[in-house]
Amino acid sequence: MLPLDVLARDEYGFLADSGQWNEAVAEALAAEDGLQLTPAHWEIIQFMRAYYAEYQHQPNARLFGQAIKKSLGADKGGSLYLYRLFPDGPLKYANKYAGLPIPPSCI
Amino acid sequence: MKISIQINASPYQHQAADSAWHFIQAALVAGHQIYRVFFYHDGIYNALRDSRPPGDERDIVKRWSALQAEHGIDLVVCVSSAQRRGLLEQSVARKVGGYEAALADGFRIAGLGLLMEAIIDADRHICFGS
Amino acid sequence: MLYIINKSHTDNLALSKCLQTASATDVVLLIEHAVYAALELSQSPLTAMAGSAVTVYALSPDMQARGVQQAACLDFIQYVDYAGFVELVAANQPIRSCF
Amino acid sequence: MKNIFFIIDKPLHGNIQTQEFIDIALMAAAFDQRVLMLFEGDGVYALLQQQTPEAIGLKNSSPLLKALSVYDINDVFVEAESMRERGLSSEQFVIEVNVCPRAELKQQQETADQLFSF
Repeated sequence: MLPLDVLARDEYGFLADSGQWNEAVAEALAAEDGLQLTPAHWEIIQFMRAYYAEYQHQPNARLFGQAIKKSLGADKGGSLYLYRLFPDGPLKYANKYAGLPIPPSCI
Repeated sequence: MKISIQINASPYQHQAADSAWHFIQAALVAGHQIYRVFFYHDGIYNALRDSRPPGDERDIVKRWSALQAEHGIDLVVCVSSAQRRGLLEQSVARKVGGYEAALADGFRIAGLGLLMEAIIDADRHICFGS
Repeated sequence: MLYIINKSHTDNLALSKCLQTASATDVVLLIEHAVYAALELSQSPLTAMAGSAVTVYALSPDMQARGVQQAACLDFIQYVDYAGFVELVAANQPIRSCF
Repeated sequence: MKNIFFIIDKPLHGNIQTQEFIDIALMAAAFDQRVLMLFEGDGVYALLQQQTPEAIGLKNSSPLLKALSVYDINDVFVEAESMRERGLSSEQFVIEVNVCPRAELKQQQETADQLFSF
């Protein structure tokens, strides 16, 4: 596993260079927050990466839920489901483990 | 009638804040309700606490604060517009900068959801500037 | 529909554009720098609107601020203060602020 | 549900206004309002392919236009006269659009509850 301390991070602990992201980095970032990534987490994280790659856009919380609903199904865009996966804030931590910038509302 | 207002331009650089303020005064006199004033784009600069215009000029920021104090009008600054331009919420300013927020009295920082609510609930939504 | 125009007609096409499709049910309100278009000799697109069914208002405080005299304005222009601005907003829907 | 019309009549790049403006449109759609988008005047340039604002150090907000459909914003119009004046055709655009004459778009706007431009 890549040691996190060689990766440049911003003041919020997010990757400074998303080019340094890989799955091992995502797992290490989550582990640091005490979270073990499961396939359900990965589904959301990969969705975030694909969405960002295609649209160069970071949705806010409301749009995030809508976009997930549209792509992965209504049950997965709901707050209940997302908060169970990322208890400290789905938008913030899905972005963090996806190696993307911190969204404005999460600072 | 419920009227909501959106300000898109900075004070002093554009007349928008003046036009909106005079409009709001007239609307209140006519008995209308000002549902909310939403500050977007460079409009967020209307909420800078440390604005200190020369004494012989109108004080746009103080005028907004007074409007809130006297009429209870909800003054909302868009969070993402504000962060991009260097205006943070109190708790965020303390957390990331270790200083007090520069937000003037009577304003609050919130998300676009409050603009949506204003558009949906008010009878009219008027944009000023740029 | 109420069009609120705030820029000088020599600087911005908003006034010209709205006049191209404006009809009898439309109202145009000139505020801020747009009040210059009310002047008779300003060569504004409004000069061609004489006799048209479109109603055009100019905001008198913004005219006073700029030294735009009613006597020098096109004769079909009507004048409102901020109270009149509010009445126009209440009476018309939808409203487009053109920038 | 309200009919909300978003009118883009300025080019996309050089400032953050357009991006922030589109954010409002996306939010309106996420709040289950009916969103219509109209590109007219110089706004039609915003639709051109192969925009590379990275060349001047800016983030590319052109791909954001493709996200409109993610939020079910499918009523996207372009004013035919504006395209013609600028010698543009819809094959040059990044997204599929409905090209409509000015007069028809005016009628649509009259049915709106709210019109936005910036």
